[in-house]
Amino acid sequence: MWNFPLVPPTAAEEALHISWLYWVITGMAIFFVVAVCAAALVLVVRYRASNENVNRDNPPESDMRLEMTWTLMPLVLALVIFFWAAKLYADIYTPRDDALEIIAIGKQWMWHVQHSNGVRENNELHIPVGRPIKVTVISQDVIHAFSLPAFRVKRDAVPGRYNSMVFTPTKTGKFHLLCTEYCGTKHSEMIGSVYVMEPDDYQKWLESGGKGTDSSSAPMSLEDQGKQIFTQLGCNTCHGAAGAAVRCPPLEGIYEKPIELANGQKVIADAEYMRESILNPAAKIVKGYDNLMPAYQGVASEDQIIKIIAYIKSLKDAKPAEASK
Amino acid sequence: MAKSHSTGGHHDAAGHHDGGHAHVIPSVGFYFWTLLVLMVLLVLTVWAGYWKVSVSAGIVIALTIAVVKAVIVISNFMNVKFGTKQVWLWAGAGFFWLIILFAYAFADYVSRDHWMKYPGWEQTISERVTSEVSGEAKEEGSH
Amino acid sequence: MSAAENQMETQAHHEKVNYINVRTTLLSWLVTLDHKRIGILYLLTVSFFFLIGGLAASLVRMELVSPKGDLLESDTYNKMFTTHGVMMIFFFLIPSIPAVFGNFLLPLMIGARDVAFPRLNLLSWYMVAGGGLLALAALIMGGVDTGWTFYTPYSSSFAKTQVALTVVGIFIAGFGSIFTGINFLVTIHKMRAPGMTWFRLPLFVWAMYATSLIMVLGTPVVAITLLLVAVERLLGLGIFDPARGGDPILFQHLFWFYSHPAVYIMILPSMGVVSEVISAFSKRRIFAYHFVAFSSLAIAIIGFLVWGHHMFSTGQSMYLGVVFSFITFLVAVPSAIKVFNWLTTLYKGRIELTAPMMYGLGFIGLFTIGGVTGLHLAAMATNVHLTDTYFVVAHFHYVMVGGAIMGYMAALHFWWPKMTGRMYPESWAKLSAMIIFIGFNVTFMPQFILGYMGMPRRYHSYNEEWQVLNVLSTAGSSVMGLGYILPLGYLLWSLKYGKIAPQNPWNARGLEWEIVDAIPHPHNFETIPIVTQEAYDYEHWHPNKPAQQPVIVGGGKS
Amino acid sequence: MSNTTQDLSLDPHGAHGHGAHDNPHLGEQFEDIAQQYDTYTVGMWAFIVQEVMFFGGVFAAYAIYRYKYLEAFSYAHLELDVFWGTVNTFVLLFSSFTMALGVRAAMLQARKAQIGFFLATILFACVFMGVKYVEYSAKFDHGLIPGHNFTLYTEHLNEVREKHPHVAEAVEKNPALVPQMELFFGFYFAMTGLHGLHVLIGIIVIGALVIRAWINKNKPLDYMPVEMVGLYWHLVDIVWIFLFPLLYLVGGH
Repeated sequence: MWNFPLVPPTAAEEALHISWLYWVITGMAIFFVVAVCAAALVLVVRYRASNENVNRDNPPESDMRLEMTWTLMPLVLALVIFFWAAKLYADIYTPRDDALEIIAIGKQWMWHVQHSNGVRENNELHIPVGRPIKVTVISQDVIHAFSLPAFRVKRDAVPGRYNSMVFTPTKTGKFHLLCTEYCGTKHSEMIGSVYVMEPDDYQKWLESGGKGTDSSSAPMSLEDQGKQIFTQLGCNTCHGAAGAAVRCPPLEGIYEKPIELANGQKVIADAEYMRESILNPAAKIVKGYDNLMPAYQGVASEDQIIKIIAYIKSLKDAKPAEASK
Repeated sequence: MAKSHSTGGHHDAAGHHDGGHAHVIPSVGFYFWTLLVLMVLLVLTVWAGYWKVSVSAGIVIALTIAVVKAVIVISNFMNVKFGTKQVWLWAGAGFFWLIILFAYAFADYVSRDHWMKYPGWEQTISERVTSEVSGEAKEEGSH
Repeated sequence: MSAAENQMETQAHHEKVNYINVRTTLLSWLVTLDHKRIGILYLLTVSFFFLIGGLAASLVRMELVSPKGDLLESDTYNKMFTTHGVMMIFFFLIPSIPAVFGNFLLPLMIGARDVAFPRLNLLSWYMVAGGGLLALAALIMGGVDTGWTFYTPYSSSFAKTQVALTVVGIFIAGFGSIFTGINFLVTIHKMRAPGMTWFRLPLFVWAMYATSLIMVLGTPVVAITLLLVAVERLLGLGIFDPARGGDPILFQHLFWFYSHPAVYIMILPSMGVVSEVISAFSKRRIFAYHFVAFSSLAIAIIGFLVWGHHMFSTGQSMYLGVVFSFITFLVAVPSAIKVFNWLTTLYKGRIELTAPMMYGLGFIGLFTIGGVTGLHLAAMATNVHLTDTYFVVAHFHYVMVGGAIMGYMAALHFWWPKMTGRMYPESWAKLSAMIIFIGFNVTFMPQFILGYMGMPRRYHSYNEEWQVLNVLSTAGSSVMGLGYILPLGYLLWSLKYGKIAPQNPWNARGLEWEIVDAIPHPHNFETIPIVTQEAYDYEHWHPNKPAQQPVIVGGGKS
Repeated sequence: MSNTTQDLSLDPHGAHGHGAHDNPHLGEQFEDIAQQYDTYTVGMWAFIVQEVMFFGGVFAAYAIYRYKYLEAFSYAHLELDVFWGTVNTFVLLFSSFTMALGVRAAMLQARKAQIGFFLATILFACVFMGVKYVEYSAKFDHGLIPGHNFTLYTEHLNEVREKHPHVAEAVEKNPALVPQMELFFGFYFAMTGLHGLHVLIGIIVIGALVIRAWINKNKPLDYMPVEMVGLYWHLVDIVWIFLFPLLYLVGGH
């Protein structure tokens, strides 16, 4: 009964930073609350109407120096906290390349997690300790939020767009995975667990195809599955065939590289761009090409899109096909 | 004594009215000329709609003419021209507040995606794009 | 004049015409144009909605006693917290102080016979009451389960409950609130008595001015937004539906453009009340009047520029997020100024710890906690961890219940004698103030801890390790509930059995206390007073020489 | 042009009859007619601020989608008829003119002229609504009703091809434009519908003023309600001044 926690586990580098920030603000908060309450108490007792033995002469009407003090003091403190917190936020929610990529799809009412080697799991997330993890979230229906209190990170899973966060687990163990954006009837059952494992264990777990998850056999890697879907949906008839580059831009090596569009605009060919270009290819046509590709809106699921993008990403380091020359 | 009897003297400047209550009644001609100017602007609006300009330029032109028309209606038809300072203030307040809503909401949509693509807030977006694109060009050139 | 004579005279006043006894039929109340009667109508209405919202809250807390969702079905639970939120926010907190006390007091405080537009005022009441009844009808016809925030696309495309009806109810009540705001703004601008300059206005009036600004500038935006949600449900518009090319985040922008400032609609009037109460029971001019007055305006205006801090985890633009976070920190400054100035007002005062004063001091304590925990949420990095958890729930309850409702209770006890002509039993009132204060802290302090541990809000079932704190919270809420039932009892009791209230029971300053009538005359003032000084003239106050002779003539003699 | 300045106070005892409410037009809560006038004017302007924010919310949403779906919106607006839009703008501007003259007549207590101008205003407003009816039913026939019957760009694409071949071509290449164009028409109906509702309310209120003037033909009347309704009517005009180019014109032809 009396053995219950009052703080969440601190299981990531980011969690440590945020905890520091949290407790500093909390310290300030407690200081102000105690100061205000104590001052009120002392003043109420001392200047109670029945106490005639107290000097009430010349009560001040206002005092500019005092006002400036308690205007500027909170302002300066607030600014310090602001910069600290904003910097920390930028570090965690800016995508980076060196992290292990994991994709989570939210749907009413479960989390569907996809590892880069193709292992899938539902309402569970297995990750190795000591390595930056980038979780990208998206939703299939309503807005959910992917919350990992032990790591102090959270991101809304918004339908139609990717959001991501980066954290580096420092402790092994089992932690909560929660949905924090209200999403309907079984909102409170949209929960799961995060298992942080030693890198070796994680490797074994991956190779076993995620024991204890819904996939029984050793899975194909995400890129391989992507390649399969690439064929299934007929993408390869244009993008894969020899001389394809005449009709469509080469996919090799374009991932996260800047490209120029037909209208002269320059964009980075990142996951968000790829997703849009699969669902609605005409939106951003690469310079020098015609709008020939059919739209896959309603054809490709979020799950399939993720795999196709993984496949295209695997072509990242390949040299652009020489066919165009 | 804090307050005293009101004996019905002239009100001081506290709250009741900003000066006199004599009202300007504009002449029929004034309204007529206003209408004429609005009609000319209407023709201009429609004509401008057929100019061969980019969509954004078209929006700027159309909105500029619309703002001029609105200001004329507000000042002449709605008699703000002859109104008290407070009426001026109210007439401006709504539009000013609307600009806040527009500015913030738009700022999100214009800058939202850039963040995801260009990490690092010390570098401006355009710098980043040009450096990466030109870097790419150089690489290709060296091949 | 001796105190006894004074008393006799006050009793005589009770037989005079006042706004209550001038007409007594039910119809005379339903078609009244008297701002004081409309204030009373609002008092009854919001009390009713408070009761509904409170019942829903107690069901929610009961469910959370055990980690498994065993008391209510999950859908029922979702409908209950939605009912709680919708009723409390749109039909209790937003109309509470502005519509009840603003209506009753504003014209009295500035020396006017009524608000600028009495018919519009009555219409506002019908709109708020009617809108509330529509929302209630939606509850009876199956309920709503979207949460009071109505986030799209859940509310627009997925929820199968009575969203449209509720939203229309809120829309109608919203226009009631807009009309109240317009009425107050114009009343303050144009109806002040001669000599009642801007810097002689009571601070409550300043607070009402700031509140009304928000009502007029913000409410229309949420009205149109909710209307679009209803239209989307009924006609399939698609503006907020990602499946049809819409953007669900746009809804959040438009929604919070109003709904963040709406928090200040709730808290600013309470701050105004506390300024009045602290000054009256310290028998001191409020310290640094100008700073307190302008901080209200500053909060109202800056409060419009911070709505994005509700959206740090949605993937809104990082640049914009930084700006929103920065401005959010700026709001802390005027709030801090107010708290420090109230404290300094106590210094060298002559403090009487009456029931309204206890509520007022309670407000300062609880609002301070609510305010400083706002820093955790203004800071971007901690915000993301805490958002949508019980930390946020605790934070806004400290502001809205600890702040706004404590202020409301302070106002109710402070002006009760003026409204009803009766005194309530003081010791019972003090007891209930204490019970509410303790019960409140026991309810919501554990929720800060739960939130930091990550317990999400709107959870029907939860992890077992969070049970102890949840049980504590539920226990606290039943204590708090008792604290709210007590006033219902003794205030009703006082209507019949309470001591007849003297004309100025607190020896307070301000026009509303200085009219000769204990209960105001239907027209407030026979002749409009000429004001020569501000409302906090306690300089010549002496304990044995109660209130200077009332000088503002009303009720029949001049 | 010569503007006349005139004391319009209807208070027979001059401006400052305190407590003496012998002016039948003076509200009980006011001290004198000047205060009442100022109060009503400021109140009406505060209401206009409210209206600006109300329309502003949907304008902001429209602006954002115009930015997001630049291409689709530029195609979709071609289905709106600039001719009828221009006619309606003309009609509304003219009705604002007759409204202003009506208010002027009311101030001068020229009852017949006031009734005439107001009837003209109502007539123009009805013409506006009639044109809107024509436009709406055309949209309905063409399958441009979002959510229910949005088939122009799918089933009846050939109709589009006749008038705007480049649009048909673009839609064929990129069917994803269709839901975006649907969104445009969603905004079109939401915005013009909301505006039309305001016109309708205007007609009713102006009608009430005509009846009021008719009944009290020979009595001096308080012109304040007239002036307030005038302000409202001009606001309705201003909203249309923005709606017309943003919906009908911007995006090229």
